[in-house]
Formats: sequence, structure tokens, C-alpha cells
Amino acid sequence: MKKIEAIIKPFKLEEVKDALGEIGIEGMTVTEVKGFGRQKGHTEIYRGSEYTVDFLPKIKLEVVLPNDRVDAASAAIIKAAKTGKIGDGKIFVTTVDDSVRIRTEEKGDKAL
Amino acid sequence: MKKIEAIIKPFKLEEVKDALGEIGIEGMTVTEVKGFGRQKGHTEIYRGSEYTVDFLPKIKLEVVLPNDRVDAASAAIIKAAKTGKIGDGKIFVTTVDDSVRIRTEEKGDKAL
Amino acid sequence: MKKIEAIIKPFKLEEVKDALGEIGIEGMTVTEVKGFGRQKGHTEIYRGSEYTVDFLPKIKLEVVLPNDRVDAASAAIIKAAKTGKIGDGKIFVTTVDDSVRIRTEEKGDKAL
Amino acid sequence: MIKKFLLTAVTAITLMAALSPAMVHADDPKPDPGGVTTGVASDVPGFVVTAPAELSDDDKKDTNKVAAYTDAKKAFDDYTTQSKTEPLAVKLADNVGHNRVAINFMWTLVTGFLVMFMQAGFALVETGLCRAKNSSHTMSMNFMIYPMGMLGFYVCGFAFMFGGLGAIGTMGGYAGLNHEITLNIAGHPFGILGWKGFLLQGAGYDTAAFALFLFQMVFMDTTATIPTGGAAERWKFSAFMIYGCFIGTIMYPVFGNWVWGGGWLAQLGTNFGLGHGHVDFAGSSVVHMQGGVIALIFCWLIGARHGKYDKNGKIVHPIMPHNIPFVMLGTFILAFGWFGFNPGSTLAGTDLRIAVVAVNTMIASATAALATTLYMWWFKTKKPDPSMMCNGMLAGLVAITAPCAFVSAGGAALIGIIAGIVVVESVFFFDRIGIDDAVGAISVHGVNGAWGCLSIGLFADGTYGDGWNGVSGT
Amino acid sequence: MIKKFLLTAVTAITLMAALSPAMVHADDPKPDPGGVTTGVASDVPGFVVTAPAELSDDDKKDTNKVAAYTDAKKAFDDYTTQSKTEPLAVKLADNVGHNRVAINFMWTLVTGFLVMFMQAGFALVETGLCRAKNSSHTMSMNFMIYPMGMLGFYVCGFAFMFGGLGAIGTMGGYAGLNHEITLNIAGHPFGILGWKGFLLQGAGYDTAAFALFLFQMVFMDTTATIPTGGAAERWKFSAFMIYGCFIGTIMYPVFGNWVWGGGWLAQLGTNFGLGHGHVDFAGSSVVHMQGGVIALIFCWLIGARHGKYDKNGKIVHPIMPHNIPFVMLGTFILAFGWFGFNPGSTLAGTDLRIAVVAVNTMIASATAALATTLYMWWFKTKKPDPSMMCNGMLAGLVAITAPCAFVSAGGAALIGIIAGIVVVESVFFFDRIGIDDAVGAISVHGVNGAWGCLSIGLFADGTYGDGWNGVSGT
Amino acid sequence: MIKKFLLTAVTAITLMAALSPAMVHADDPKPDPGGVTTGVASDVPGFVVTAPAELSDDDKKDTNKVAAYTDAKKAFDDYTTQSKTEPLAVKLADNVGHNRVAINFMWTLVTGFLVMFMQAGFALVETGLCRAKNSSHTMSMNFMIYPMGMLGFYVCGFAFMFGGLGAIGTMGGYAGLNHEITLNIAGHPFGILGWKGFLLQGAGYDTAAFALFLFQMVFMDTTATIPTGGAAERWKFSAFMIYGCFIGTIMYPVFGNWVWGGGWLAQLGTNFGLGHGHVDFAGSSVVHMQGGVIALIFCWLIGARHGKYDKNGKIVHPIMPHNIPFVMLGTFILAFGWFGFNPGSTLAGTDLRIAVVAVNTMIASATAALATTLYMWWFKTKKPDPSMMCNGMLAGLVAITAPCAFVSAGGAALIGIIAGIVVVESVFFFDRIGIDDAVGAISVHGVNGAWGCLSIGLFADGTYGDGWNGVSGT
Ligand SMILES: Nc1ncnc2c1ncn2[C@@H]1O[C@H](COP(=O)(O)OP(=O)(O)O)[C@@H](O)[C@H]1O
Ligand SMILES: Nc1ncnc2c1ncn2[C@@H]1O[C@H](COP(=O)(O)OP(=O)(O)O)[C@@H](O)[C@H]1O
Ligand SMILES: Nc1ncnc2c1ncn2[C@@H]1O[C@H](COP(=O)(O)OP(=O)(O)O)[C@@H](O)[C@H]1O
Repeated sequence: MKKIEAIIKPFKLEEVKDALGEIGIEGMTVTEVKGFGRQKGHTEIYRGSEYTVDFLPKIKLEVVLPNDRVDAASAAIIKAAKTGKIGDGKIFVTTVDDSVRIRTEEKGDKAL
Repeated sequence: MKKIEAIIKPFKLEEVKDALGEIGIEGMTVTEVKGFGRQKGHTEIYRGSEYTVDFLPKIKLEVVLPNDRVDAASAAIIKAAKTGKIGDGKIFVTTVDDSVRIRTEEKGDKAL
Repeated sequence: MKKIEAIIKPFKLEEVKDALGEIGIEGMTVTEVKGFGRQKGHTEIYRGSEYTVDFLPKIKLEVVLPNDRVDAASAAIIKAAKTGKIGDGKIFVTTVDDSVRIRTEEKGDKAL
Repeated sequence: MIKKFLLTAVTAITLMAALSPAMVHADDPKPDPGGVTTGVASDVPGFVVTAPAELSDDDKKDTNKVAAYTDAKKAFDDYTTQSKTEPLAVKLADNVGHNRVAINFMWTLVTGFLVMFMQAGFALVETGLCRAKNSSHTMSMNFMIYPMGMLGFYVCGFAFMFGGLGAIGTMGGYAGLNHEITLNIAGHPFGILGWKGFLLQGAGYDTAAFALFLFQMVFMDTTATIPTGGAAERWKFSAFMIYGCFIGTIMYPVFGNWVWGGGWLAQLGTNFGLGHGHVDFAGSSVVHMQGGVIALIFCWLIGARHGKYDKNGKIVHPIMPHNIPFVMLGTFILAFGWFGFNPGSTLAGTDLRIAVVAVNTMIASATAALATTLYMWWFKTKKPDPSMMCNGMLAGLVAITAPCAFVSAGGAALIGIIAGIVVVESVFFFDRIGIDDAVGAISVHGVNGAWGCLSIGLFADGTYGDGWNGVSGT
Repeated sequence: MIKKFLLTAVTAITLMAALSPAMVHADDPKPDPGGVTTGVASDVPGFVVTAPAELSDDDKKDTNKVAAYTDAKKAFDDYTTQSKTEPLAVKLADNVGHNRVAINFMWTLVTGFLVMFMQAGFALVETGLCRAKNSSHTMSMNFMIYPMGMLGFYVCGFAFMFGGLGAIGTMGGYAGLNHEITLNIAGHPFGILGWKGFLLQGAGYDTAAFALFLFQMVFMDTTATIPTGGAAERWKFSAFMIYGCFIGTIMYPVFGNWVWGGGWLAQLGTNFGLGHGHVDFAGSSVVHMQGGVIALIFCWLIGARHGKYDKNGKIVHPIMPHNIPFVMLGTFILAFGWFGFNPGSTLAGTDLRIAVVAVNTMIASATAALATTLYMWWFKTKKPDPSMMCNGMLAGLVAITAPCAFVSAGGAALIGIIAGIVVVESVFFFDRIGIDDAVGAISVHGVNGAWGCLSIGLFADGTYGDGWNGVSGT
Repeated sequence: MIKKFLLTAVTAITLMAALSPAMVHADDPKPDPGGVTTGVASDVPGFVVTAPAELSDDDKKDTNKVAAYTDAKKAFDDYTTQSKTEPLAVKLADNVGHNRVAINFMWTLVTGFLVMFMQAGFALVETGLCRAKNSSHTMSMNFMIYPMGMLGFYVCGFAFMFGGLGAIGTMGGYAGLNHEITLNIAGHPFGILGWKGFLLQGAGYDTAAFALFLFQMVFMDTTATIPTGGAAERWKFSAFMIYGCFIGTIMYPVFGNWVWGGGWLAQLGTNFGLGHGHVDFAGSSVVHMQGGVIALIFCWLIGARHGKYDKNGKIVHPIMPHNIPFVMLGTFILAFGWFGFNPGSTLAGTDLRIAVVAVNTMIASATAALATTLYMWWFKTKKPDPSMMCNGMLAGLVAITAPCAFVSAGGAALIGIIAGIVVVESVFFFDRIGIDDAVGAISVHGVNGAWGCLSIGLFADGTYGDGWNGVSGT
């Protein structure tokens, strides 16, 4: 089993979720995160003094799925999340040794 | 070393923490996440127009522990988090290559 | 490729970010989490009844980087995040099989 | 479904009644809906001298009655002749009377508006002290109790409470509300319930009656809002709506009639010589104690909120307020509204005691807030507790409500200090015996409402209150 | 850059004009800036008897005119002789008149303050109903409309609207604002615009004119704030500032002059015998319908917010309120301010009808809120909807604004119920046809403003309103 | 622990004193706690003619003194005879006087309530401008300053400030507070401190004195709340409580006595012919400048908040407001309360200048808010800054506070514009020199308070203010 961790722009969440839904991936977990990368923050002025806002709001999407579904899933995510502008985000794939569905204690791929 | 990532229902956090405490696991990190899975969201009505709330609040629990403690820990989590109703959540186990305690720079299992 | 997951004290974020910047690491993702460890929470009193606050606010920093940069990065994080008081946090290193930059679909180290 | 048709039918009938202009019995005093005839020379205290009532035959045997009669007759004759030589003065007197009544109207209305604004204060305090997930529910309860209570009071509550009030002295002396159902027990009249002015029609359709309605209605709403605080976070909205129907129609008006509507509690003085009978200037007992007791019953019946107590009743997780700024803004709004609550109860801007009442209210709230803060800080939890500061100030305000017009500033200060300490002990007490009161309503309003009533006897200094409940002397 | 210099130049000139003390034409009534001469015996209704105007020759042929003249003459002579024998009464009359005018001043000012506070209510309702990310923008729009509107009204709006008002009856009868531009069409005078009292100078620098300015200015600001709610979340701040310049200077005052400033809508009665002409006691049409219509145009022109509708106009994502407690606190502040809005429109604390007006306002708001809640709960969405409860109460308040002084409590209750149901239907209607109104301003103010005007005819019960717009009889 | 016993002992003694009814010296004017004798014929301006004081022998040599005496004597005799023939008029005069005093009481109390509500405004502005983690602390400071300040003022502050005030002209002329400690320097009396009315007892236990207490107390609390804003987020709560004890007892009353209590600053006019002496209608200097200066000292002493400045004093992280809607709601509440602050300072609803004062206050707040917004937008930061908009409006309100009764609307507009620009410059200035003022209190209250005082001289237009501080002529 593999885990896809995708960092995407917040307003893209709806599209990415639908894209994954279309290829039959129903389960995912989403976290609000703050990203810092080549997409620089911007400077703001408050009562005459400047300050930079460098952490930008992003969404981290985690999907655990069987190995054979990884490429299809990441392709779907890329297609939905891509705007071509800087800061579109990243996809990281890591190996998951085991997974369990708490409700039924099913293990492995069945648990997803 | 292994990392257990458990996605559980928010009101179960207290019980899972106590369950892990009983088997001597003191350290863990908790994140508020939004889950999407077989447990469908529900439709709400606001001023006459319907909208679906499909992301449900869940809690992600991360515990890094030596390999030999993994099974005991996940059993404890399952026992505490299980309600038998859909949406109880998942447990994912991944390998951690190394870990360091920042305060003392201890490495490996001693760092947990 | 490797992923460094650092759990640090919130007011240290600025310093850790600058420290990583100095050794050329530009991209990272930050999440607000709640930590539970040897650093016990403290008991508070509200209208005469006591309650313990056991989950303390922490920041989780995730940086994916090529294998040869891992040691330099974790050394930098430790130097910046260390206060010597309990609860400074942990660093976990895990392997990342693959990574993709959504904007350009570049793969592997080039994607970071 | 039947429930719906039932209710639509009831509303239709009440509206038919509301619209049909009920006639006024010939012999009843004529109501003045246009506000044209209210406020005349007779409202100028001590100006118009009225002819004394004719002596009955046996009265005539009583020499001092006869002497009193002749004096009054002479004064009346002098007045009549003199008013012929001073027609302009007499004409002017009508306007002076109208000005006086206008001042009293304005005072009653403006203070009434301030008391109405206290609804927002209660809503904020209760929502702030509860959890964020329940803020919409708590706010909506506080929001809907205002219209529900008002309509109940409009349909029949006002008629029950003030149906038999008699003349509204300060606002033009309109005496159309003159029908009190009275039981005669052991030769003494026991006023039970008023029975006039339903739907503010007929005898009720008079400017003075309307002003009284507004003032008394916002008082009723204060009582209605207190239980929504006590039993917050566990009250099904539909059950709450049913409670809303009864508070304004029956629960408040009946007790209100007994104390303020000329009912038997007020008649205790005249009937049984018990001083002035049950004295309550601005409603520590009628409004706050009643609200506190209802809150106590609800908290008791519904039981505590999940997770607060473990099996054997020890507090495991105190349920934390989610927004302290809301709580304090709400308390400030309540303190601001309370300036309408106490001084307004004179129903007369021309009664200059309002300055003393306002200052007493302020002083008591200050000493109570300070006493609670220091008591918590030094003797109880070793730390200043923001939510208790607010409960302290509110306790002071509730306690001073009954005695505010009868005590001096020093008395008000002392009442406040005791209220401040009593509220802390009673919050702890109710927590200990397992009654989960979300906002401390039982302690602030119930316990301190009682203390307010007691304090009148202890601290009244006789500078005000002559002729209260028909008994002369302060 | 030129834009900046242009504007600084304009401000400099206006300020020069503002400071230079404009002179007052000799024959015009003398303004009283120090408030010393306002409020004298002539303000005591029915006290001073003035000499009747001399009869012209042909008048003399008309017997009843002659008879009327002689009676008036005799009354005048009696009064003059009598006032010689009662010098003290006459001297006292000045003070009684001053007291009466002081009561009216105080009532107008205090109710004016209450209406000013409604700005905070509108700001909270609008900000609460929009998304958190726009809360600063929505609050700032609501904040800046207050000074922008005021300055526009100060520079020329007040002069346009009340330039030709004539005597301010209740506040000392100052008649300096006497210049109305009138068109003569088919022999009838059509008042179009006032033309006196610019920058509150010359004839405008009088205490009564200032009191009127304060009261009418906060009314204007209520109209100005409504569109900021309707078109919230998509209005560039600079475009909003431009709107701010025009609402106070031209848009509101012109229509206001026609209805309240003695313009042709008010003259419909005297000109064409259409009853009292356009009657609007407290501004359902002038303030609320105007605000609602402006909101409708803005929402239509700017279009809906992104994401709310999909291509073919079906609502996909209703944009959720981010803070219900703000919305309900705002609605309470508005209900509190409304006690200034309606009763204040008498501009007279001595007009005791204020009590009836206040109670009618309260009852209508209650029945409307209840009607909306039950209608939504039972017939529409099967669940109580907090935001609609607030819209319901506001709809009731808007609807009762025009008829409030002319109807009985029963009438007010019915107006409220219909308003409560109308607002629900109209919110759904506008959502369906794709006009995205962030806070329901069009339905609450526009539609219910219209309903308010209609309801006067239906429910007026003749107990008040004699001599309105110069036409006797109620 | 001793600290606790010490304090409980002190409270016990003060309460003993507070309760014991202090006796009133025989020759002192009798206080009227019940409000029964206040407001009589003598309160009707120009009605009662009092007998002139007997001439001393050498006076008799001065012919015009003699002539003046005879005229006064004749007027008195005419009045006495005439009042015999018009007994009804004289009787009526008492009621007209009572009505007049009641109007003044009501105005002073209602405006006093509005000023009390400003506490909530200050609390919201300060909490909104600070960080969320400190919201409880900032709110609690603002909450507790109200009772602390009040009790200090009640115990001795009021006596120090108004002990030697003399007759309270507008509210029944009670002159019991007649003991001012005066130093005689170079033949001129320098009033330093009042010494009567401690614990509102004896001479203090009078309705007029209580009304004055309420009004002046809420003014003192405004001064007390300003420093909690300036030095927010870094003030230990216990240290704050100690500050709270001194502001109401010593700091404010001493300076207040000099300006308003008949002290030497007010006597500058009569002593040294310096015009009317230090004129301050509603407290730009007494309240705001004093608050601003105290805030300056606290910010300076405590130093800046961590993280705002780097080592060499450059601003690295401006500390951002956490809740703009709070700030703007607070500013609206302050603007609403300010209608009580300025117009209320006449202590007389019958002084019709209140309308001009209210409008001037409004206009100045509008021009200031607009000036600040445009100045920031165009010249300083190229973007409208919500928090500066609020500071601008508050600066306008503070600046107009002193001149509000003496200037025309144009003058008020200009004072506002200058205040709006001055506040921006001074916020930037204090930031630059390293004084970290969390809410801009120093600039808004201190600097603009000074500007308010200066502006009286520049813009007064002589339509009001005759006889101010005992010097005739405007
Ligand atoms: N090395 C990294 N490890 C973890 N997250 C990263 C890394 N680099 C970038 N990110 C995340 O991806 C987001 C976008 O990356 P960025 O470099 O700004 O744009 P792009 O990837 O399009 O060049 C960042 O905001 C950050 O959240
Ligand atoms: N493939 C997945 N990857 C990551 N998280 C998942 C996955 N599937 C489910 N989850 C998480 O587990 C939660 C519960 O799963 P769900 O399918 O709703 O119920 P159950 O596991 O009981 O069938 C989801 O809300 C989601 O947060
Ligand atoms: N086993 C673990 N797995 C994941 N996170 C942990 C673990 N142990 C500690 N943490 C995180 O590290 C933080 C600091 O650890 P703690 O034991 O409190 O202090 P220290 O590491 O200095 O002894 C904790 O608050 C928690 O967030």
C-alpha cells in the first residue's frame, strides 16, 4: 500500500475530490496547512509599518491506496490541481506497511 | 521504529489517549483534520437552498514507537476508538528511519 | 528522497525557517498540531473546579529533500529549535518513494 | 400536521378578536388612544382642589369628619372663585399638567427601551459562557423568547397582571383597568387575577395603558430570558418554544399581579397591618427570583450536560466559556440597561429620587463586582476569574433591584458586598450538589433576588416610600 | 494625482464657505443659534390668542367669514385685557412653553441618538451574514457610510430636503427654512426641491433646525446603509466611496423632499383632494423602500458572488453566515434603535401617541419574527433558520414603520404576520431569479417597505393623524 | 497575608462610616434626599423676584448702587403684591419649576447612562486592536476599571472634586457642597481641593448631588479607561488594580477640581482677567488629555511589547488587531455614547444649545474620519486602513469635546479635519520614537485633547458661553 500526500491550493479541493471520485477513490483525509516555497508571500502595511506574510494557506490531502492505483490517482490530482501558476503544490508518495479499518478490524487493502 | 497514524472520531480522543497511557505510550501528536469516506456527509438547508456538508471533522493521531510496541498500540487504539458505526476511522503504519529528541539530541528509540 | 517531520514549539517557527533558508532549503509545509508528551500540561481552575490542559500547541514542519541534505537539515532544525527545556519536540525521518511538482510535473529531486 | 392547523386556527381567531374594536362600558373611564386628553390640570400635584365627597348621615355624627369636610369644602369654594379671577392660570395649568405627564411618559418609555436592550446583554452573556458549537442555539433561544414572551403578554398576560390595577397615577391617572378578581377570605379581599385589557383593546387601548404595557412587558422578558441561560446547551428548540408560550401568558403575570397588580401580597399591609405588605421596588422578587427559581427547576429536571460530571457527581470537565469578550460586553449592556430597570420603576421622570436610585444601582454593582473578584482571588481560587467578575456585578445589580429607592449609598454599598460574596458561595454550592447551571443564573438571579428582598428591611433609611401599597409612613 | 488636488481644492472652498457667517435676509424669521429665544408662550397650545387677519373687502361680503372674524377679534381682546390682570400667569406661560419645547427637543435628540446607533446594528447583521474573509470590508463599508452620508447631507442634502419646510411646529415654530422651488403645473404647485440652509448656515444656524438636521440625517444614513448589505462582498471600496458622496447629497434628499419636505407627493392631498396625499409616518417608503430598491439595482448590476450559482442559475453553494451571534446582536440593536425610529418621528415628546407607536412597533416585530420562524419551520424547510428569524423581525419593523401611528395593536399584529410571510417568499423569489442579495435587504426593506405603505390604508383606525399634510380629519 | 487583613479592615471602617448618617451643620443648606423639595418656583428663570440685599453704609454713598437698589426694591414689591392677587399662578410656578428641574435631571441621567455605555466601547476597541491571546486580559482590565474607579470616586474623589462647587444651578440650585480649600497667593484665592460630600453622606445625600455624582463619575471612568488601552498586553493585573485605586481617588479629582470644581484654573478669569479662565465645555483637557498623558507615561515606563521592535528600534513586527468588527462596533458605541458626553455637559435639557452641541459632535467625527481615511489612502500608505478610520473618528470626537458648544457647524468641520490629520502624524511619530501604544490612545486622546483646547480660542463664534466661569460676555 502507498500513501499519496498532495499539497494543493485551497480553492482546488472540490475539483480534486471529484476527480478522485471519478476513478473510484472514496476515502481521503484533508488538513489545513500553511505552505512556504518559491511562491513568495507579499508585504502588507499596517498603520505605517510594513510586514511580510510569507506562509500561504494550502490544503494537504492524504489518500492511502493499493500500489496499482497510485499512478492513476496522482495523474488525476495533477490534472485537477494544476493552474500553471507558481505555488500549485506537490505530491509525495510514501509506503504504508499496514492499514486497519477500526470498525471491522479488516487489514490491508480491504481496509481502504 | 514505526509510526502509527490513526484517524478517529473527535469525541474518542480522550479514551484513546488513556488507552495508550495504560500500555506506557506517553508521547503523541494530534491534528484536527477533515475526513471523507463511506460515511457520507449530510445535506443541510440554508434559506431555502440545499448544500451538502461532505467533509466530517476527525482527529489524526501520530505516535512513533519501537517496532515491538506497534501491535499492542494499534490493538489498544482499536478497542478504544471502535463504536461499530460507519466512520470509525483507520490506522496506518509506516516505517520511520530515524528520530531525534531535540532537547537532548538523543537518537533512535531512546528519543521516543 | 527523505521527509523530515519536526515537531517544534510554536514561537520557534521563525528561527527554524530562517535556519533552513540559510542552508538553501526553500520549501516546507507547516501544520498547527497539539502535542502530548513528558511535558505535562498544567491544571487550571475555572469557577472553583479544576481541569487539566494536557494537549499543548506545537507546530509540525514537513520538509521533503534529497537524501544527502537530511543530516544538514536536521542539525539546523535542532540548533534553532533547542531551548533545553522539556517539550522542545522531535524530528522524524521517513523515506519518500517519489515526488511530483504539480505545476511542471517534474519528478524526483527536481520537484523539490 | 393537525398541530399546524390547530395553531393557524387559534392565531386566526385571536387576530379576529384583536381587530374588532371592543366596546367600552359606558360607566368605565374613557380611554384616550390618541393621547389628546391625557395630562391635564388635575395632574399638577396640589393645584386643582376637588369638592369633598358628601357625608353620609352617620358620618355627620362624627365631629372631626364634619370639620374635615367643611375645611375641604371651603378650600374647594376658594379655589373655584379664585379660578374665575385667574382664567389664564387655570388654562395654563392644563399645559403644565400635560408637560408633567409628558416627562413621565418619556421617562417610562426611554427606560423601557433600555430594559428591552438587556435582551441583547443576556444573549451575549449566555452565548459567551457556553461552547462555540452551541452559540447559534443559545442565541436563537434568547432571540425568540423576546417575541414569544411579548405576544403571550399582549394576548392575556397584561390583562391578568394589571387588569385590576386602578389609576396609573403618574401618567394621567387613567383608571380604566379596574377589574380584579378578588376572593374574600376571612373578611379580607385577596386579589388573585386581573381581568381587563385583553389584546390591549377596549379599556386597554389608552396611551397610558400602552406605556405601562411596554414597561411591564420588557420586565416580563427579563424573567423569561433567565432560564434560557441556566438550562443552556441541552434544551430542544421546540420544547423551548412551548415554554415561551406559557411564561408570558400565565407564569409571570399571576405572581406579578399579586405583587404589583394590587393582588393579595400587596394587600398584606392594608389587610393584616404587615407594614407596607410585600415591597419590591423594581423586581428582585417578581423578576429575578422567579427567573432564578424557574432556572433551578429546569436545570434539575433536564439534568447536567454530558461530560461535566463523572458517575459519582465529581466535576471532571468544567465546560469552558468560548468567548469572554462576549460575556463582558453582555454584562456591560446589562449594567447599561439596568439604569432603565431600577430608576424606570418610578414610572415618573418628575420623581427626582431617580438620581438616588441610579447611583445606588451603580454603587451596588461596583462593590459586588469588586467583592467577588477579591473573594475569588484571595480566598477561593487564588486567581481572578473573568466569568465570576461578571457574575459578581450582575449579582450586585439583582440584589439592589428591590431596595434601590429605599436605601442610602452606604446601604447600597453593603448590599453589593454581601451579594458579591453570596454569589460565589452559591455557584460553588450548586456545582457541588450536581445542579449544572451553565451561566450561574440560579445563584445570580435566584439567591441574590431573595437577598435583595431581605435587604429592604435591613437597610431602608426612611427617606422615601411614603404611602407605598396604600400605607402611609416610610 | 489630479484627482487628489481636485478634491483638496473642493474641500478647501466648501470649508471657506462653511466658516463665513452667511447673512440672514432682513424679512426672514431670525434664527436662534444660542437656543435662548426658542420656546415661548406661543408654544403653549391654546394659550396665546392672536389677532385675526384683517378681512379684505370682498371677504367682508361673506357673512360667516365676518362672523368668524368678530368672534376671533373678541377672543383676542378678552385675552389682551385678561393678560394685563394676570401678568404673572403670562410671564409663567413663557416658561411653560420653554419646558414643552425642551421636552420635544430632548425626545427628538434622544430618539435621534438611538437611530444613529442602528448603524452598528446594520454593520453587525451584514458582517455576520457574510463570510469571515470579508468581515473587515463589510464593516468598513458600514463604518464609512456614516461620515460620508452625513457630510453630503450637511453640505447640501439638508437644504434640498428641508429648505422649504416652513415652521418646525413642535420645536418652537422656527420658520426660517421657507424656500421651496415649486413648479406650477395645471394651476397646482408641485414642490420639487428645497433651497435654504446649505452648510447649516444663515437661516440654518438655529437650534430647532440643528435638531431636525440630526434627526433627519440619521434617517438618511439608514437608507444609505441598506445597499451596503444587499451588495456586500463584491463592491470595490473606492466605488463604494463614490456612492457615498451621492446618497446624502442627491439621491435621498430629493425623494425625501417630495414626501416630508412639503414636496408634490405631500401636496397630492391639498392639490388633488387625494386624502392626505402620500402619508408615511416614519419612513417605510422614504427610507426603507428607497434603500431596498437601490440594493436591488446594485445586486442586479454587479451580479452574483462567484461560486453561488452554476452556469444555469441554480444555487450550488449558498454562501453561509460566519457569525450568527453577530447577526442576532445586530438585530437586537436594530430593534432597540427602532424605538427611536418610529416614536421619534413625532418630533414631540409631548405627543403622547408615542406610547402607542412604540408598542405597535414592538408587537409588529414580534408577530413578524414568529410568523417567519413558524412558516419556515412548518411549510418551507422543516427546520428553524436563525438568519430568517432575524430577517423576519426586521421585516416586521420595516412594515410597521409607515402605519405605526395610525393603527391599533391588533392592526400592528396583523401587519407583522403578513410581513413575516412576505419576507420569506420574497427571499426565495430573488434567490430563484438569480439576484444574489447577501443579507435579504431587498426583501426586508424593499418589499416590506412597500407593504408598509399599503397597510396604512388597510388598517388605519382613525384615532390619530388629524390635519396630516394640511388636510383635516383622520 | 497581612495585605489581605489590612484591606478587609480598611473596607470595614469605610463601610461603618458609609452607613452612619453624617449630620448636616445647621447653617448649611438642607439636602433633599427624597427629591421632594428640589425644583420650585425659584427654578423658573425670571419669575420670582427676590428682595435686593440691604446696602451697607458706604454703599449708600454710591448713587447708581442706590438707584439699582431702589429699582430692585420696587420690582420686589410689585411682585409681592401681584402674587397675592394671583395665588394660583404662584402655586403653578412651583410645578413649572419642578417640571424644568425634572427635565434637567432626566437629561443629565440619560446622557450619563450613555457615557457609562462608552466603557463597553473602549473595551471592544482595545480588545479588537490587541492579539486574541490577550483578549480576556484586556477585557477584564476594561471591566474592572469601572467598579474600581467608581468606588474611589464615591469614597473621596467626588468630595475632592466638587466639595466646593457651590450651587448646582440647573438642578434645583442645591448649594450644600460649599467647602473648597483655598490658598491665598498674592491676594487672589487659588482653589486647590474640595472637602465635602465624602461617601455621598451628609451634605452629599441630596438628589441633585447624586445626579451630579453619576454624571461626573462616568466622566472619570472615561479617563481611567484610556491608559488600559495604551498600555494594553503588558500590564500585570494586580499592578492594574493598584492603578485603579488611585485614578478615582486622587489623580482625576484634583485636576478636575481645578477646572470644573471652581479651582484656580477656573478662577484665572476672575483673578487675573484672563478671559473666562481655562474653558473646557465637555472635557478635552480634563478627561482626554489627562488620559492620554497617563497612557504616554505608562507606555514609556513599561516599554514596548516583545517582538515589535528589533534592537535598534525599527518596527519589525507590527502587532496586528485580531478582530476588526469588534473595533468598529466599539467605535460606533463610543460615537453613540459621545452624544451623551458633549450635549450632556450642559447638565440641562432646557438649554436648547444641546442640539447644536450634538450636531457639532457628529460633524467633527465625520470630517475627522474622512480626513484620516483619505490622508492615509492618498498620502501615507496608499491603502484605506480600517483601524486608522476608527482612530480618525475618535480623534474628531475628542477634539470637538472642548469647543463643541462654542463653535458653528463649519468650525466643527474644520476642527475635525485637522484632528483627522494630526492623529495620523502623531501615531506615526510615537511609533517612530519607539513608544509602543497598542491602540493609538496617546495620539487620539492626548494630542487631540490638546488640539481641542486650542481650537476653542480659534473657532468660538460668540453665540454661546455668556457668564462662563463667572465672567460675562461670550
Ligand atoms: N520541500 C518541500 N517539502 C514539503 N513541502 C513543500 C516543499 N516544497 C514546496 N512545498 C509545498 O508546496 C507548495 C508550493 O511550492 P512552491 O515552491 O511555492 O511552488 P511550486 O512547487 O509551484 O514551485 C509550498 O507552498 C509548500 O507548501
Ligand atoms: N483511503 C484513505 N486514505 C486516508 N484516509 C482515509 C481513507 N479512507 C478513509 N479515510 C479516513 O477514515 C475516515 C473513516 O472512513 P469511512 O470510509 O468513512 O468509514 P469506515 O472506515 O468505517 O468505513 C474517513 O473520514 C477518512 O478521514
Ligand atoms: N512518540 C511520539 N510520537 C509522536 N510525537 C511525539 C512523541 N513523543 C513526543 N512527541 C511530540 O513531541 C513533543 C515533545 O515531547 P515531550 O516528551 O513532551 O518533550 P521532550 O521530547 O523534550 O522530552 C510532544 O508535545 C509531542 O508533540
